[in-house]
Amino acid sequence: MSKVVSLSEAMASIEDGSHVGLTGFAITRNAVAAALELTRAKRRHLRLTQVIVGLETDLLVGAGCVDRLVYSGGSLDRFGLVHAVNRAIATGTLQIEEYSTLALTLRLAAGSLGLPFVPTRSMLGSSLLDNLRAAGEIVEQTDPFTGSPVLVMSPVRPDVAIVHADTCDEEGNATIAGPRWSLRETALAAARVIVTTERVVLRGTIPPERVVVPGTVVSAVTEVPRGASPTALPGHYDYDRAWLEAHVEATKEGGERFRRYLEGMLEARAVHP
Amino acid sequence: MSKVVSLSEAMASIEDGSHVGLTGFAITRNAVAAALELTRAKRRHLRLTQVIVGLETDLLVGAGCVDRLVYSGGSLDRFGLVHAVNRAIATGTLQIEEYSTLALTLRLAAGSLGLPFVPTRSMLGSSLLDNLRAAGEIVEQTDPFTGSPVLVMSPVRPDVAIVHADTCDEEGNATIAGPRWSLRETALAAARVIVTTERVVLRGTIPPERVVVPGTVVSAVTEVPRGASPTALPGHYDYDRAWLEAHVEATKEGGERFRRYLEGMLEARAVHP
Amino acid sequence: MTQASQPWTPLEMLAVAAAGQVRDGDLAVVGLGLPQVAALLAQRTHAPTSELLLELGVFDPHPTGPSMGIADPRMWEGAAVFGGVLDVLGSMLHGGRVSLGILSAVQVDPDGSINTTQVHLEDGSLRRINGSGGGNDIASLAGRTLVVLRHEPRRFRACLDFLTSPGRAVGGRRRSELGLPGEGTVAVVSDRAVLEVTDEGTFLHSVHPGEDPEAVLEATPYAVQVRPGGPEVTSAPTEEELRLIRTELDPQGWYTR
Amino acid sequence: MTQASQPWTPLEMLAVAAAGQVRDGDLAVVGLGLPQVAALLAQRTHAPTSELLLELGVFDPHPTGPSMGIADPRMWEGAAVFGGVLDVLGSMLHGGRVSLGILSAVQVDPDGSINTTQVHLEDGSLRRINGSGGGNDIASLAGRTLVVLRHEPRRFRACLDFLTSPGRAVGGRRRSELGLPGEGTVAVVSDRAVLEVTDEGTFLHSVHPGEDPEAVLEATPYAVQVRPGGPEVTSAPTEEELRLIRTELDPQGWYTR
Repeated sequence: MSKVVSLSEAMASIEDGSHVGLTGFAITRNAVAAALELTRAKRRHLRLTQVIVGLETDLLVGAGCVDRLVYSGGSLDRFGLVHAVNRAIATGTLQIEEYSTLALTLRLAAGSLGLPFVPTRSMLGSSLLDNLRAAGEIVEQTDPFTGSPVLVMSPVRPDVAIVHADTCDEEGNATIAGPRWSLRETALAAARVIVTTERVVLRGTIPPERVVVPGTVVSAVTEVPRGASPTALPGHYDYDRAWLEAHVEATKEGGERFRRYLEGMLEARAVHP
Repeated sequence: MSKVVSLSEAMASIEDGSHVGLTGFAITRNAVAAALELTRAKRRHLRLTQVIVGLETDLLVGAGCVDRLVYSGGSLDRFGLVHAVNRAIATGTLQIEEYSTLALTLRLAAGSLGLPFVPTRSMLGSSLLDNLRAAGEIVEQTDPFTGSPVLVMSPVRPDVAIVHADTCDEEGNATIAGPRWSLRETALAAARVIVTTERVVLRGTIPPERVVVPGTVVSAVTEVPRGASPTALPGHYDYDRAWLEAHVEATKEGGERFRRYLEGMLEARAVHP
Repeated sequence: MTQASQPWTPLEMLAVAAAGQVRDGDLAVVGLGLPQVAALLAQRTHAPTSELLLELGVFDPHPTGPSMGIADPRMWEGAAVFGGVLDVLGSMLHGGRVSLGILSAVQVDPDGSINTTQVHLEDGSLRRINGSGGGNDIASLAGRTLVVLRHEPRRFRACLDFLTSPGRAVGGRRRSELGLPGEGTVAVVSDRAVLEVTDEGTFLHSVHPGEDPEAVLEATPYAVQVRPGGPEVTSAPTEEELRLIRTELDPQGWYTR
Repeated sequence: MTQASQPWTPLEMLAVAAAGQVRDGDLAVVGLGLPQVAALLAQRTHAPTSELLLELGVFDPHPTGPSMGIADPRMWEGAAVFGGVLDVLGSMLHGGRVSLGILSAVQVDPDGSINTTQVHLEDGSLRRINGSGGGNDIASLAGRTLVVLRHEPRRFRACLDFLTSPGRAVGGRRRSELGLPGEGTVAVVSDRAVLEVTDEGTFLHSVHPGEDPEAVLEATPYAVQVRPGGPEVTSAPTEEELRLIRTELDPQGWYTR
């Protein structure tokens, strides 16, 4: 059963207020085309969960689509900070819940596996833990087997996750080259997954060992060549240095300058459905 | 740094009384050459952990190498039951700790990830749970987030795991074709891994996405073509029907008949170091 | 659909009746043996969008011939994904996505709980079988569970020798009290009848063509209720169903003869 | 080894001094920036069997040129394995296999705890930085941790603006009391000196060639002890080390100039 739809159709299934899991990492494999389509549709009050944020989240936050961000940090590597995210936090327009990379990935893995909770030894003694106590997603316990202090965290289950894949068959079985960071845990934790991909292929052409996101959890597939640009897609294209530098400048200044930059991006990447 | 050694050398590093994780599944990808080498060396008092047992475990138990088995069941699929294992349980010469497939895999995943414990909703209400209460590896708790009853299990960390891989580079980075059941969790839970493989290849020839067991955890690599036969190795060889049938007959009768069968197997598969 | 003109074996009838319980769109985890045959039969007939999962990590296989079980690579042919236990029994099943489990059993009780682990023989000895494998997980976590077994009186037990996998209740405690999601066992399909399992007990839903309801009840030595109007007669296998079983799914008759 | 005859930049000196803390055989998880350069430099010189891991799931990379950070595919060149966060920060780090973590910091305190999350500016506003990423995990779980930063007085704080990643103790509570494994921070390497961090406090272990110990202490506004005999002088970069930095590891000088 083919799940192939247009990008706008796929993104229209995400409602205002949805909890969205994103799966890019800093300057690589960001679902930029999908994020731009959400800003174009003026989606509002999103809650994002993403282990390491990068360009896609900085765009969505800068465009005012996001109320709350659950994350563990991030940047555009040496290109610069995620200024739109950082400014929104500093000025109080974005609520955040902040973890370590492992802790948030474990919460997503728990969501993926249906575990009622998951323990970790990370974050003990840190300001992260101090701030998280109020959010109600963490309980401090004693390990019943060793008696050591341990944190117990609730699972995360986004309404939908967005993945930009190298190839994907029409039923949603998707391949991912390079390291996979928390992509798989985020996808499988979500109630459903939207895949944008460089290329849609026929079922049966992907060796089953290579599939990273099983089509069983995918609700929509959209072919978007260069859908991760200006971030890098290993094996397909490099990051676009000039574009990333322009992003950092525009977000650093913010305001009108960012709006002009975003409009330019939306024009340059107009959707042809 | 090459980790390539002979089969007998690799197996000699496993001492009497070791806790060994095995990674075959019923009639497929059993580390038969490795198991035979352990019987040849008359290894004793082993503790085995294996999610689904098959030929390799039936051989080791039949040969008297094993004191304790932590598992979730198993058979030789339609060829028959694991008679050596079943007889040893029924006559009391083999102690067992019995889980469901998911529960034991989660315990191994916890061991792999360094989680102090892991919760599950499997096994609630079953005789498995009744029997496990005494083993001390399970605590019945209330989910701190929802108030539901839940089981909390300790992690498993074998001393060593044995994996039969399709290809493996000389540093231990190993590929596995076909489904991976609990192989990866078992390997990564163990303090170290011994890889037997159809073919040792040069570092750099395996695409990094294809590596299932990272060499970082591997202590020894041994090339053993047809090392899983008479069980199947997907993409390499089918199970050996006549041999599996002979195994079932020999183990069903047991005693002298099994000893003759095992000796025949050891002769047929003599090691050439 | 035309009724088959030729006779069928009791186990072919079982496979067809079990397949009839699969709904189009089901995401199903199936155990070794007859459950494989029943699920594939349903997929090839009335439930084309049902999807199969195998506990060892196989998604959506489309085998074209018979196999010796779920660990036989022949059974994985045409699969979409090779993952692991944590994908199928973890993310799909424990994660709440699996709508149907199909399990074979050595013994079943009135709540639909099953034993696949061990049997106490009359001489006091123990006969060990396969154990749980993923059976306990499937029965514990699937949306609904279908149990298949041969209709022999010794298999229908008020008290199981070992409760491997829970049904709708255990010892009078409902699944929700135990902490289990899902409905539990909804039907027990044998080679003679279909028993419907509900929170109000087991009902004789239908007897297979040619079976006498009284004889079936006699061969079922625990409380089975009959609804007003009596049991239905199970739909007989169609020619197409028998063709599929005999030429594609189980040509050697390993499971159905 | 011959001493370099040419001068070096303070950050080249930092990279060389940090590399000197890596032991052969170390399994190290490294953060973005100078930690990458230091770890690769050690591997190319005195620690050839040390192995690098990147939190996003990269095992044993052997990049041949510079990269913009850990998310830059150039940094993954020659890797043995592409896995995920759960492999590197889970199985390797949380699982107790990682012997060394190398982290850069915005602020450090006398216990070797660090801040990479946010700074309170004098005008009362908040400057957000990168956050934890895997930094908290590495500092919490590695066998020992190395912290690198520029030697500016505002970075050495008795009380951090945000304690992102714990050192040897937090608020007077030792790691074992907090439930943390490992030793914690063993050294803080700056562009002027190497501070040794112990359970008995921070010591000025060595000053870099040309630095005045008193001036370094003055630029370090928290209690730093000096052992009898005074601090050593850090070994100067060798020609080979400078060649590796300038021609292979950081030819553009992104990190070391």
